[in-house]
Amino acid sequence: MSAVRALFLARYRDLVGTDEVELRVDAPLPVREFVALVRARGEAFSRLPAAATVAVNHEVAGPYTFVGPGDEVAFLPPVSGG
Amino acid sequence: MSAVRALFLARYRDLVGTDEVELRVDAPLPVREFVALVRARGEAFSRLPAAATVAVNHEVAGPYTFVGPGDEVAFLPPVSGG
Amino acid sequence: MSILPETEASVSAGPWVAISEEPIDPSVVLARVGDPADGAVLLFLGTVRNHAEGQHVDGLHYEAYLPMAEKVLRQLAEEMCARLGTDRIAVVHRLGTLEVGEVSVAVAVSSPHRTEAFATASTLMEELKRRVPIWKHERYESGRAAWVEGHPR
Amino acid sequence: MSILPETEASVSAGPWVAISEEPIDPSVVLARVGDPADGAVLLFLGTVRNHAEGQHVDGLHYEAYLPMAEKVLRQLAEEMCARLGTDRIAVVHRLGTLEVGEVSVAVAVSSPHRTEAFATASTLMEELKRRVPIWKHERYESGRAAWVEGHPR
Repeated sequence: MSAVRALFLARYRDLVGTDEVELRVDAPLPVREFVALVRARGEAFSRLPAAATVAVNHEVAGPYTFVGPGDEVAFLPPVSGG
Repeated sequence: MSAVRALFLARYRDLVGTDEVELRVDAPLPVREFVALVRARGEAFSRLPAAATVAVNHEVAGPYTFVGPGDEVAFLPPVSGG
Repeated sequence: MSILPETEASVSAGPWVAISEEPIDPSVVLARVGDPADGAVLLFLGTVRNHAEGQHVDGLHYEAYLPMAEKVLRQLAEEMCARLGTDRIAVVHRLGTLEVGEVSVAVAVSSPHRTEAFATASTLMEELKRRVPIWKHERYESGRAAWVEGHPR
Repeated sequence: MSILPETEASVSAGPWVAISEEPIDPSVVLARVGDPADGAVLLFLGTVRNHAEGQHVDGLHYEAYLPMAEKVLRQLAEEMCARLGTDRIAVVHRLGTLEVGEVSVAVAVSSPHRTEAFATASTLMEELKRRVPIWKHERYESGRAAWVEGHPR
């Protein structure tokens, strides 16, 4: 399988109108480019901040962390638990 | 009545062997002198520190606070509640 | 004949303060605070430890100079209420004989935000240990017993 | 065929960590900590306030990115245990719909002396609010509802 799952949490889910999409990715690419790919999917997706915090496989990732087939990338608004 | 009650708490009670004595005091005198009067009552009383903390009528008193007939003077070891 | 309105007595209850030989029930102390305006509730319990200064403790006894202890503890709780801006503080200190693990003191505070609740409970405990005339008499495994004076830490 | 001794599993239980839709019972969280060596027990409860940023709040909903939230909260509790030197920490966060006054988060810590208990519970809450992927969706009296992001204080 060559898909990456992109998840949208809380306000980001409301923003894009879905909680999950799958993107075909043939080779690993940096988070920064992956986010650009997601934002290019259409008007709703372009509302996501270009510098949104993302977690790759449940770990906060920097812009140059690599994302590849089978990974789960979550878009996380600033948290407000407690 | 011209008596002042002197109370001995916790370790000070064990030290002097009683929890209370009454002292005849005709005119008000400073705590400092009252403590000296108590310490002069005998060997057991002389074991009380000359600079022991005392409370006059449930309020911590300095050495020059006046003590007079009807007052209650308590000798308080360093506290250890909590 | 009273000219005060009947509701006068319930205007402000003040903090809840007690010194007692009865075992302390933490849930009762907790229930004395809390308000729909509060987002934070803090409960501190002091419990009897099985060791002190390298010695094994079997149990202990608390003695108070009761009229002064009650007065000072109430003054202290009122000072903390003034700082907090509400009366949602409860504090109770146990007297008498306690075994290891029993609760010797309980403090509950509620407030809109958590930082004030932490600061208030912490300062109240610090001042209680410094100002309230209560003394601890520890019984050691060795059979010895001794008054504790002051607070090494 | 196992070559591990049967007691292996009980060597260290670690902190008690939970994220759940069930209402939080403070006395259950409190019961997860405590030890004969401990002289201090601290319980912090976060509760739903009836106001936020000047608006009247009717209630709220908590959502988590669950697998990550559980992982981060456990890591955080383990970091605090390492600092404390024991595993006597319990933390639980509520999810789903909550009314004003309900408990959203509970933290319990016990330790030999009170300063570590206060510092640990306070730092744990601060880091939880900073790191754990959970979001609050507030419903206002006005009928409006909104995601809360970050912590103004």
